[in-house]
Amino acid sequence: MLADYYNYWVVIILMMIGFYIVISDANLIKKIIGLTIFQTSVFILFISMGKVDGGTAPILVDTLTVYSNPLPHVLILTAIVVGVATTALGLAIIARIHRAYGSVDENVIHAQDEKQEKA
Amino acid sequence: MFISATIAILVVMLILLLRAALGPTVFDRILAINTFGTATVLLIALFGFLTKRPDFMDIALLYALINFTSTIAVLKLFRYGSLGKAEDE
Amino acid sequence: MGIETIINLSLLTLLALSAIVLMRLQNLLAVVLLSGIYSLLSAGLFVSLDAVDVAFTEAAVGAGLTTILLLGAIAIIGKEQTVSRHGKLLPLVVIAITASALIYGTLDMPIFGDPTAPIHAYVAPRYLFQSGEEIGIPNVVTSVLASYRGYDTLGEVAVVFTAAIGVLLLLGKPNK
Amino acid sequence: MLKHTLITTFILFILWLLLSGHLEPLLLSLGLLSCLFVAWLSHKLALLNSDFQTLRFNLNLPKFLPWFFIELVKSNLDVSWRILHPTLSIQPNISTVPITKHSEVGKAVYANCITLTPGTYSIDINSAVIEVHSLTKNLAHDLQRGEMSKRILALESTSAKTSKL
Amino acid sequence: MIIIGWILLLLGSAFCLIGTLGLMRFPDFFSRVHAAGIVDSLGAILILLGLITQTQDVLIIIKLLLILLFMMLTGPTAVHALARAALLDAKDKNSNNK
Amino acid sequence: MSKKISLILRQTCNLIIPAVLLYALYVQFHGDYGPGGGFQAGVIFAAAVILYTLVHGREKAQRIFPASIIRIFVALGLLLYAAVGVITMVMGGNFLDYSVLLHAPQHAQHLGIFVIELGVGVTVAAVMIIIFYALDEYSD
Repeated sequence: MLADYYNYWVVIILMMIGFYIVISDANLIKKIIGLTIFQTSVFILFISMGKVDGGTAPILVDTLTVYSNPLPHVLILTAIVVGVATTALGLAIIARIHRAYGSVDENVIHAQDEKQEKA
Repeated sequence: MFISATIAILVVMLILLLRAALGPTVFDRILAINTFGTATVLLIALFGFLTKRPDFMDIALLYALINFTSTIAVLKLFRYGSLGKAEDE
Repeated sequence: MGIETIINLSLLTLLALSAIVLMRLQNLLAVVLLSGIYSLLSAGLFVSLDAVDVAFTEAAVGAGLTTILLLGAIAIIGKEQTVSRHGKLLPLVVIAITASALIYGTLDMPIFGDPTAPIHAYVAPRYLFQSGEEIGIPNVVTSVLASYRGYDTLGEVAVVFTAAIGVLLLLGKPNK
Repeated sequence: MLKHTLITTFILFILWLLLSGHLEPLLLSLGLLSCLFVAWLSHKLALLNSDFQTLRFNLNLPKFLPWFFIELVKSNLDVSWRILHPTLSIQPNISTVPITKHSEVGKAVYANCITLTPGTYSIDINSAVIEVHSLTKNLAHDLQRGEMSKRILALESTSAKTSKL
Repeated sequence: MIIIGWILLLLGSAFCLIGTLGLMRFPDFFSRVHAAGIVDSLGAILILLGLITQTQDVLIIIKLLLILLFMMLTGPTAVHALARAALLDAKDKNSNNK
Repeated sequence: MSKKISLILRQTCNLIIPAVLLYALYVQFHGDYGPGGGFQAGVIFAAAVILYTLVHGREKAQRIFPASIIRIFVALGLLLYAAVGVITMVMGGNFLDYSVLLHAPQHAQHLGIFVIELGVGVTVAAVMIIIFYALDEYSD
């Protein structure tokens, strides 16, 4: 029972930790790291679903017949590289925010916005 | 025998994680992460033998080659405040 | 319980532990460093789940790039940052509800490693057993990536390309 | 310069063969192209510069490796014993070790060998000395006796030192 | 051959464990580096040598040897850079306090 | 105590970087037989360039990998990929259906996969390098 569902449960724990960081931390860079954790949890979910008991890596060898499912691997492989590229885009946006507000703390940014609206 | 070595490496990883979490200085964390890289190389190499398909040494080799890039980057950031600054002669 | 199961379970536990540590740390530089350990662990996990190509990518990306890009961002905003929090209660309630819904959902999932799960029933056997003849290369992941699903991969490369354009638009200097 | 690039290409090609293990003409020619490309890049980046040619693997290497391995085991056992000992008998200190005759690469190899043996590691380096952090005073004295320095000097080819002048 | 591999692997794991134990026990950063050094040097060397005895495939032996070679190159360098940065940092802090 | 980068670090990196560059190309061309391919190779190549930048400074790195040329490579890889698709259409097949490229379908598949993996590798490497440069220049 434990081993049957453990992967999915850890995926959920990781996903929730990522989610918690995103909604509860005010620092934008930490939010990006939270998103990375969330992203990795999804990767693990996909890869876990592709695993077959007794299977090995899907690189064909004459002596073996049971392989894990290659399809999730293809999806996640490209997703990791795309993930880095989008993380970089997020970091670029944070850099611009830092130039505009002098801070990457959400509370400070909101306070400045409100001040400007009043003025 | 691979099993005992693998379990030893997993215990090593746990302790290193503890060291990285405790700190106390940034350098302790970097040291823990650097050693964690070594442990990962060993774990992946061992796992190749456990599954009787030891042709995945490429991943371990990759870590052995570029694991220290991020260590150098942290130290550079710490010392110079920037990643691409040239050294002062 | 085989040794593969034990490795799988302990790596997952270590991953969860490192994520919890990450969540609790307040020093930004320490958070970035810990995310390096997180990436090393997930690469190890991918190897143990037979996804060697994915592990390879994660190894290259995690060891070489993600940390360095985050450090580049910290160089911009200054390294002496600590993290402040919003209120704690509301986020906790939100994730508790989401987590319980998701855990309820997992009980309907096929059990881990089940060879009769629906995911293995449709195109996967065709890729595994005919790509050897049709494409003629042993790494099935490469033949699916580059040949059967070449159109998707073109899209992914285009996304990476677009991200670079976006970064250049946001950060690049005007032409001299 | 051309000679250096050719030697670099040759060494890189050996590395390629060791990595690849495939001997089809297509992959061999791709490998040769890759090696030429990397050798050209290294030349442009001034990476494998003439310094590295000084480190010839001469007949002293088979003598050096077993000696170094035994030193490694000894120092490992020493540090392990100190870790396991309940009182932790350590007196960390920083001392200096002279390095006059080595070439640039030789200095780097020497410093790395010092670091590889637990109990001592190189903490800073300049043209005359390596600063060494050691776990006990005895370990530093062993290094200052200069056995390792002599053996690494023997690894460097003699022509190197004249060409450096 | 198999028995030699056994001994090497077990010794290697033992050294790795002792090294990390030292990482927890030693009081300050500069001595902890020595403890971590055990994992990086003899621990890794013995485990990789132990693995080499367990296979007949030449390509895999070569790759394990390459892993060993590159680890022995990059490991000490990273440790050196780390220790140097820590020393410089400590010196900076001292001069600021004065 | 100068602010210079340590000699040991410089020498080791000088030795390691060619090995990483060669390893990237090895991964690029052996994606058919083992783990690897364009995505990984591109990232490893970029990591080598970044390592060089860390040790020798951005100015020196940009003398050999100038941002203006890297920017061209960002587009070039994607264009190479798409061009394969267009060529297959011109030769009477579907978009990215490599089997029309040569007479023997297996060889044609090999050729097609080789070229598009090259395109992927070039784009990914160039994108990662250009993003690193952009973030780094912005921190000044």
